[in-house]
Amino acid sequence: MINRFNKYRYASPATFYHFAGRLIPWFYGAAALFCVAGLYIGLFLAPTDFQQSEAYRIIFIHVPAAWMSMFIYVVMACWAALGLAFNTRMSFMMASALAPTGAMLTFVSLWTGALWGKPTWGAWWVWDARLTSELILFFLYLGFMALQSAIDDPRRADRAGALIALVGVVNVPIIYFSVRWWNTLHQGASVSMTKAPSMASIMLVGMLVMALAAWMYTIAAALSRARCIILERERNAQWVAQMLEADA
Amino acid sequence: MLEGKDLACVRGERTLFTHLNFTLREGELLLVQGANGSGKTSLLRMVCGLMAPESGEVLWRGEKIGAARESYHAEMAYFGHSPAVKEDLSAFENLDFACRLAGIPVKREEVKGALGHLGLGHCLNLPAKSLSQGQRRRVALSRLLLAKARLWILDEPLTALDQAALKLVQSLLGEHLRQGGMAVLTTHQPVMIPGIAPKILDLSA
Amino acid sequence: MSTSQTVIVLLRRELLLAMRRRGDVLTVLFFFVIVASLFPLGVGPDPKLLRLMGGGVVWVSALLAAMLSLGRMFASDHADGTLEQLVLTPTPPVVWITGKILAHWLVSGVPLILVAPVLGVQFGLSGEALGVLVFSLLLGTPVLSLIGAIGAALTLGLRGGGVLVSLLVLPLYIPVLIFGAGAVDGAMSGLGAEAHLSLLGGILILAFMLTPWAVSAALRISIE
Amino acid sequence: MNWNSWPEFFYMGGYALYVWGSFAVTAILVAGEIVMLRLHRKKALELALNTVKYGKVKNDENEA
Repeated sequence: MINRFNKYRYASPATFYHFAGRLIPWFYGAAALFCVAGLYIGLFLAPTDFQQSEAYRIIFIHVPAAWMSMFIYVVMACWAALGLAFNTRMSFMMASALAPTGAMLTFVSLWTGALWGKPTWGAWWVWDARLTSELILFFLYLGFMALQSAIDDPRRADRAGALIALVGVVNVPIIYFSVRWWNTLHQGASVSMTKAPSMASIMLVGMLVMALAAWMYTIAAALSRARCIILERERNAQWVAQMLEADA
Repeated sequence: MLEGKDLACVRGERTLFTHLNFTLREGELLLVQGANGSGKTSLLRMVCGLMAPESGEVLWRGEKIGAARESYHAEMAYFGHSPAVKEDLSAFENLDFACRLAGIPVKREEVKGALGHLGLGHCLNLPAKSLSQGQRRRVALSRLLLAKARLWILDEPLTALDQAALKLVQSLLGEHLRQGGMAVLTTHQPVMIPGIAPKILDLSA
Repeated sequence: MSTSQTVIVLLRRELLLAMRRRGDVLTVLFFFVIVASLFPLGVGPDPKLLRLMGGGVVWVSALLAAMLSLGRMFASDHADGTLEQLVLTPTPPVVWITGKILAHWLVSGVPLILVAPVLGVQFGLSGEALGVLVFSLLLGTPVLSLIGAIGAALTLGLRGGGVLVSLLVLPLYIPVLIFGAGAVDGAMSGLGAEAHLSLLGGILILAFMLTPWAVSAALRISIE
Repeated sequence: MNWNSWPEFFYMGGYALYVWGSFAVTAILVAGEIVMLRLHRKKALELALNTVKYGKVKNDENEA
């Protein structure tokens, strides 16, 4: 009686597991391809910037990482909302799978932001509105992952994480607005990254290609982490046993 | 009338029970039995709405308890593992606040009477932390008396009670059922109530 | 039973419990005063510098003090089983949750507001700035309790819950801190604090409308 | 093409530390995450194999 029930309920993770397994290599490949193209544009084709000479090339990593860190948090919140609304365990697993990659990209954007700030404004850390919001976004990611790891019961961990992701995504615009308000008030916007170097079209293309590379990479990483989570959660299920015997 | 349809429960990664059905009408007692870890407590928490079932529904008067939440909770009283007594408040204050919060207008004498009925008349104003575990369970049981709920959901109400209290609880239960009340009960001790044939639901099957 | 009666009954119970455990209220207050007094010891007694930092320091200390007492909001009820009985009352959960948050604010937010002027004077804040400080705390501390309730509900019964609550809730407190401390700074620098206070009021209304629903969902998740 | 020789390319107009610093750290983090994913997958497979082979011993003790 129990087995018949499991087959019905675990159908979707099983099909997702195999479906994702086939897709992951393609996404990794696409990510590598876009990355090489992006770097070629960024490092070889893009002209030297008259203000910052070569240091500005860091934006080919910094800006795509910043875009992706925000984009991933929103996607995570969407999966969370889907999971809470339709009670589908797969959506929760996707949200949990995205978080570490999002946190890593946020850290990359903070690190490259600091390295770009040093030659350009003479300080490793600039309390610029966007960098500060990026730092807060990093805390939101850490909060999500810390909450999920603190709860043993997977069902409660999924839902609690989903709720804090939703509360977080509602707060991100408020935080961003208040930080910009705080930044413009205190420093009069003299030192701020809003005045990015004049965007020659080739630079924009470079950044877009790198953003695509980051996107492909995120999908590949999230899918493979999701597969690991599925394996851990569904290890009692029938299809896992069959799959392992088939491989053995 | 209480009904459970095709209920399933998953705890962590283990499936405790599936395709569970039961019905309970006025004057009936449902005894939930099963080994430790077979999901007795989870089933009771599911029936009273504290826990959402993995699949299936619980119906009260034909309506899903999620939809009819307020009317269902107004007619139901839950008695869990912990006696739900605030240690800093006295026995009287605990009962008084509990009933008011549950929307049951209750007068001082009624609270005194209920506590006296359960043999706690002397420790009305003692802070609950000075009461023994057995006395605290009696305070929780007297809350059942005051609640005048049609459906009692009791999770092992007989543990930590002495002989006198055991007989008292069984008589209260019998009276409740004779007046057309309903009860879902998990217990390890045998429950003998004259004139009532309990329905048995065994989760270890 | 009308909703307002339930809230009043719950408030009476919470305040009675707080009176029975007066120590908890005082520890939050002492923490607030100690943290605020640490900064001059760390930064030095230069009055001009302290006056500049005053608003920010008092606000950060108030924020940390409010967060310290978040654990108490649901944890003791969860431990002795009364939280389950509250969830099973006929009144909608949003009602008694608002009551609980209001009670937490009365116990841990209001004392901070009363003590804040004393600390403000200690930092050399002028009369008008003190008034703005108190008013900004009046608008801000309820938001701290409201948003904090979500963290408290999510981390119910978790080991190491205290630290986890701070990690979850502090990022969400940042707008309140910015507008609160900014109001005092605005008042002192003559720019005027109306903009900050109105934004703070806006956040208070937004939080008051939305957070009880989030807390209700969080409790349903944690109690299962 | 901006550079006429590889050494000039790596010199990066004097900002080598910053540019290559950020590129290198990004590469390390990405590679690190991929390695972590591999380890995570190996651990998950072992766990699943263990559960399938030795049955659900671990789960039966905990109380419902």
